[in-house]
Amino acid sequence: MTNSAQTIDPALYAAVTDAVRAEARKVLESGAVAAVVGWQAGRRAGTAMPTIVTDPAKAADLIFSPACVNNLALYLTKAKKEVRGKGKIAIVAKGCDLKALVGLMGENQLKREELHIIGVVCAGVQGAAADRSLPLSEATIAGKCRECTVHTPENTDVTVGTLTELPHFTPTESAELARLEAMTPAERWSFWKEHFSRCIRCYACRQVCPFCYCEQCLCDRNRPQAVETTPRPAGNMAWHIVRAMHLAGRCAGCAECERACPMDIPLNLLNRKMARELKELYGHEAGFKPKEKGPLAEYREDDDQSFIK
Amino acid sequence: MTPAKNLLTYSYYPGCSLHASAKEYDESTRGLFKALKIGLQEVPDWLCCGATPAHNVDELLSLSLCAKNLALADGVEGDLAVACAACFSRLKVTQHHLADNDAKRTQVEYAIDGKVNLAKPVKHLLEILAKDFGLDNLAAAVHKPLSGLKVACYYGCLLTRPPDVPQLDCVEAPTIMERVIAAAGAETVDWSHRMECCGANFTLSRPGVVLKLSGDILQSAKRAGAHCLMVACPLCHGNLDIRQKEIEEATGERFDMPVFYMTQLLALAVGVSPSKLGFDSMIVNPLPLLREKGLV
Amino acid sequence: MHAHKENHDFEPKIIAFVCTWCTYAGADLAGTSRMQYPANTRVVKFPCTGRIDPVFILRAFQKGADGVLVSGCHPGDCHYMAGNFHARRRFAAFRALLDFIGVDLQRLQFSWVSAAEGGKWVEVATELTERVRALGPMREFKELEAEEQWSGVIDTPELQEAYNNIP
Amino acid sequence: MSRIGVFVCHCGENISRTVDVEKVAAEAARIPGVAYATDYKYMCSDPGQGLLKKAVAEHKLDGIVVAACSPRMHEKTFRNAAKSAGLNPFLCEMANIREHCSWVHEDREEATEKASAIVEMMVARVKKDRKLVPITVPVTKRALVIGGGIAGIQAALDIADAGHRVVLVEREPSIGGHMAQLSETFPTLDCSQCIMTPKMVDVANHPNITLHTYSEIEAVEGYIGNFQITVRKKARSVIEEKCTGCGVCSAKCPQKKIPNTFDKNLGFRPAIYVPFPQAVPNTPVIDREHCTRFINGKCGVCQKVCGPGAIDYEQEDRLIVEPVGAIVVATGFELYSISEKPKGSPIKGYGEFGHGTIPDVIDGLTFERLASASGPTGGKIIRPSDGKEPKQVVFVQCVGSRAREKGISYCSKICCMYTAKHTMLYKHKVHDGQAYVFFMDARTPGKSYDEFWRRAIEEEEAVYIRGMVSRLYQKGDKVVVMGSDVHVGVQVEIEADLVVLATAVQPRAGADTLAQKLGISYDSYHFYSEAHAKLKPVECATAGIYLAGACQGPKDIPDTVSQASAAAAKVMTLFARDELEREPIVAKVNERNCVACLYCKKVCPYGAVEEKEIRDRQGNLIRVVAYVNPGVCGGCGTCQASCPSKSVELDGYTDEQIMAMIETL
Repeated sequence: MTNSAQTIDPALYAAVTDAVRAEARKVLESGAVAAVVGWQAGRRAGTAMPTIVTDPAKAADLIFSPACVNNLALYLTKAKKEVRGKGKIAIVAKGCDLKALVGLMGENQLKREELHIIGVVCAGVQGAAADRSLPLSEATIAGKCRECTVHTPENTDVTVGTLTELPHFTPTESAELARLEAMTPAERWSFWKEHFSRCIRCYACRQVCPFCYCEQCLCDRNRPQAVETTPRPAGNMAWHIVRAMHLAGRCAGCAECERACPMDIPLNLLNRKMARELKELYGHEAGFKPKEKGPLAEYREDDDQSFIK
Repeated sequence: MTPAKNLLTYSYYPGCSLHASAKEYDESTRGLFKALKIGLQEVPDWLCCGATPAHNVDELLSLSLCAKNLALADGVEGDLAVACAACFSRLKVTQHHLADNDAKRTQVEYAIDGKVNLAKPVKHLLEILAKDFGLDNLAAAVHKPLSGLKVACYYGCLLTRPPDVPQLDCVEAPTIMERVIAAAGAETVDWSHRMECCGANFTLSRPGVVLKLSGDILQSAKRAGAHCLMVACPLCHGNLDIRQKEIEEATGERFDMPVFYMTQLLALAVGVSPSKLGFDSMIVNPLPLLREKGLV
Repeated sequence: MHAHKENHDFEPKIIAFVCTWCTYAGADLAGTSRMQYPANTRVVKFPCTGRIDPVFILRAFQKGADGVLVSGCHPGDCHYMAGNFHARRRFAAFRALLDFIGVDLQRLQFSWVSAAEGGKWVEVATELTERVRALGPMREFKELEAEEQWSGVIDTPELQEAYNNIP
Repeated sequence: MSRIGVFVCHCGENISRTVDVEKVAAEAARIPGVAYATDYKYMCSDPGQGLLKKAVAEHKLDGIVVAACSPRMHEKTFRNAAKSAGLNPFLCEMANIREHCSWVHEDREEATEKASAIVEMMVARVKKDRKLVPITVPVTKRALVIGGGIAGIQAALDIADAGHRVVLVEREPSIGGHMAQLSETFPTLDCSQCIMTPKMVDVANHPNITLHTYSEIEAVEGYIGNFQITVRKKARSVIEEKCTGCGVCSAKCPQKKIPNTFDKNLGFRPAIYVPFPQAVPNTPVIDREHCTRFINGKCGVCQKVCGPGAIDYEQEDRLIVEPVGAIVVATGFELYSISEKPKGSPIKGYGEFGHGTIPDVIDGLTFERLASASGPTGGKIIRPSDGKEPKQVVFVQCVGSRAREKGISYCSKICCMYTAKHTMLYKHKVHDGQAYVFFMDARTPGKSYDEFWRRAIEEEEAVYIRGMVSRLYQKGDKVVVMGSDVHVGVQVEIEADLVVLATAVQPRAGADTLAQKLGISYDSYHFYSEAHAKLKPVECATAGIYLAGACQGPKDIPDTVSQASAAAAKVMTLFARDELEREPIVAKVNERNCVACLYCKKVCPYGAVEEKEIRDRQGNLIRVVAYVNPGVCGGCGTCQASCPSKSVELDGYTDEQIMAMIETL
């Protein structure tokens, strides 16, 4: 398998697909797991969708391709979480998905021993507007994948695939972050105001986030109402600030919120910014090992307090 | 993974002594680093570090001298390697002192008309050998193990002190010299005066003090059964080597204790020709001992 | 001290979220010591800075505060041992977020004021009031409150007239 | 609609001088939900309170705002008044218009406006106030004392004498602790064992004390008044109930060369032993690590010679559960060993002092054993290396203590006095000997302490040299001490026969582990933290747990005993009531919404949050939620601010109350 200078060889994904199918069949046949959460081909060519396979014969339906954008961790805590009642569950996870799984373990939502994690080596997935017939390239790869540091998952039960040398992609998200940081506060305010004003409060970002697993969201409460619920600019601003704050130190960086947003609000910029701040302040990074406490649930006596008078 | 070759490279601040009375320290350092394939590039136009006198007379001057040297070293690639214990101490003290004293720093930067580089890592040769190069790699490079040679490692005052400044090793009970020379196959002795003062520059003003203090050191080394001393400081070397005859006369006790720079012994072990290690400039002739141990 | 009252064009609303053990007591001490400071500050008492949710700060700005002060016990003095340590991290993060959104951080002050620091309370409250007074009203959130979107946009004269005619 | 009463106080003229109180009352009356508003000269006076009570009845008030001074001043007063008027006291709030308003502003208009704003804020709050009922917790009148040194013994005896049951747990085979090792005690030089052993016997004979020696705390559950302690009773291999303490087993044990740790390894003991002759209980224990029977199965002498048949090689550790209502922690100290750097400790070693490598360099406790009449030498001072009587002894103070660069910055407090004592004991036994002491400062505050120290110098001729020691080394059969005399300004070298190091007092190894089990906090050295340095010196921040002795910080015997009695008094205060009542400002979990992310548990400084399983009637687990134990909760509210879904709420400071206040801006 080689990648030409500009594109990522689809063979890489084909090899992973074969290995995922074999592993899924094995663990289903042996009864080691009750179900495998993975992706299967979508109805339209070049697409993929999440699936839950319980029959070893159906293991061949599983695929891994640049269209496998969804973070499947979501399916264990929210949508389809009833599947966990059946027994041990296998789940196919890219590096970014695995960080979400690990985060959920740290938050007492998942137990490592109840999962069989099939890590997949991932060179990247498609961006939202990509032409699905083309291999991954500068033009088609998702923003988050351009600066990915977790191509190869660790601490899995099995990891399939081999990473080859990848083309260099322009780090668009970092560049955008730097651009924003260079602005004056007033400029940043109008940037976000413009974006948030478009928000229609469909809460797709919340639905798709593996960490938004609360039974009742603070923002839906009316006694007291902390955040206005109508899609007016004031409430939108509050919603997005609260959302970013609640994910600070927890977000795994899968960028599903941004992908799911119908109004194209660059939500992952907020997540990325908070992740970087917490790394700089407290050395915290979402990783492959569950942490007992996140950066905002622990402290050191000598934490920075230069901002406090 | 095979050990990386040619990766280590350092800027080098020899200091005045190494260009004069301690020429053999300089020669053996260069020889050793060449043999180990560690890059060493001398900082151009370096100045005196101020040594022990400057800071007693004019603090600003002593800090500025070192600051200037750090600024000069900035132009040369690699961490700054220093051989002389006093230069090492002064450079480290300067960085330590200016790091949390903005007012002083402003003064110094005015004096040297430039920025001070507080971030440039200043490393003693021992640190480079033990930590960067690695003791295993050092041991692997040894052609002629110093077997049978009992060495008393002498640290003197400045290598590890004051606490928190040089951060070379444990302040009062260091082992880095022992570890380095043991990697070259020598045997080290456990002795009491490893960290005592040799009398330093009283050697000119009050030689009596030096005779007493250096005498104690030599006695202690001898008591522990050492064949020789190993040092990392030109001034200590001077007191222990040049004054040894006088000490013998004063105490009536014969020592015959060659005083090596650590690089001389290490270079010998890794196969540098003895003729290039300046053994002839030592007052206490080391050759009988080295011959006896089959090392030359 | 009977300084004459200065008239300012703008008097900011300052809300102070303070812990009951240190800063509230410090503010009490400023009172018993008859120290003087601008009358703009409204104090909301909490058991501990650890109880202060960033949402409160956000809500305060939305409800018209021009400046927010958050103050509690010095590190190590927390009545609950660690509440202020947790708060310190939470606010460091929240501050960074607000900054990134474009909120002027000069309007948000954090401080440690102990029960013995009546003078410091006065200093902190005065400084923030004067700074915010110079900055002028916190327009950003207030303007947002007034803005409508979607069906609420009154963008034709007819709509405007209808809107004006609402009794 | 609520019916709030607002009462604006003039406070004589303290408020009314700058605040137009009538206007404030008038404006308050216009706030929706305010049924009654008035002003009065002294609200806190009897007539003022009467006015309030009368208004509650007349206007059927369901909430009260008293606009007056700081709640820190009179909240209790007015809540009591509200209570006697039949209102839940937590429906009464104070608007602080004195300390926060009239006293700090001079402009009448501004101050009046601010006072009205404060009243409005508090009215908004009161509308969201909920009735709260003080929490009562039953109290188990049984105490646990951890540690059987002088602190634990004193605390146990005091509590037991007051008529309460006490469980005393000691890690070693005998109680007695360090005090049992000492020779004579300062400043009176009375024999330590003479004053200690009667107390040990009292413990053994006290009907209210249950003693578990050779035992450790395995687990701690529960909270003030209601702890469940699991004690691990380590296998002694001797059945306590059968053993008569005749000592034949020890006498006949063929393995006799085991270093005696009680004697600081100066002498030897057999594999089945009592640590010292006056041990309580006088029941031996088999040291399984050294016993031939346990090493290769080839002995069994003790079992054969034991008349009562008390030896049980198969005995296993036992776990005993003890319900108690209060805990006294008295785990004491140990001396810092300078020869080796404790693992994972930030404290740096003292390789240059040669302790552990030079046999004639010993620590203070070893000297105590040498000087003790019941010690391995029978009280004769000799050198460990060759048994000769030392003629020059150098004592070095502050070894490890007050040495920031070595990792300990505190003063160990007892060393100045015990070193002075050592020089005296030495002089009393070796009349022609000379003692030297290197010291930084002599710290001798305490009754008759300075007199004692002066006696060491003036009468017993100890030579005190002010200065530090840099290095010790062996030279022939002497130990050379290199130091400085800063008074004279010279370097000093003394060739000593014996060197005694007063090494730092440290908490017991494992103090941190025990603290984690107990849920109490400790400092960077692992000394346990008291709740308040001045006003709560024996309480832990964790309710129901008290500290005694050196586990909290270095202490001498008198201070230790005082603190132990103080801790005992605290326990008795707690036990004086059948139920404990506390302010209901505690967090509660909304179990319907809680998703058990347990952020609350992670941040709780009190360890008050537990996981709770919700099960259906068949006992099937439905889900797990967080549960806040109201007995343990301190009421800081950090959990609520950390809870993503706000499923935990602090009573008295709910989001609704706070938000309502913010809304009035």
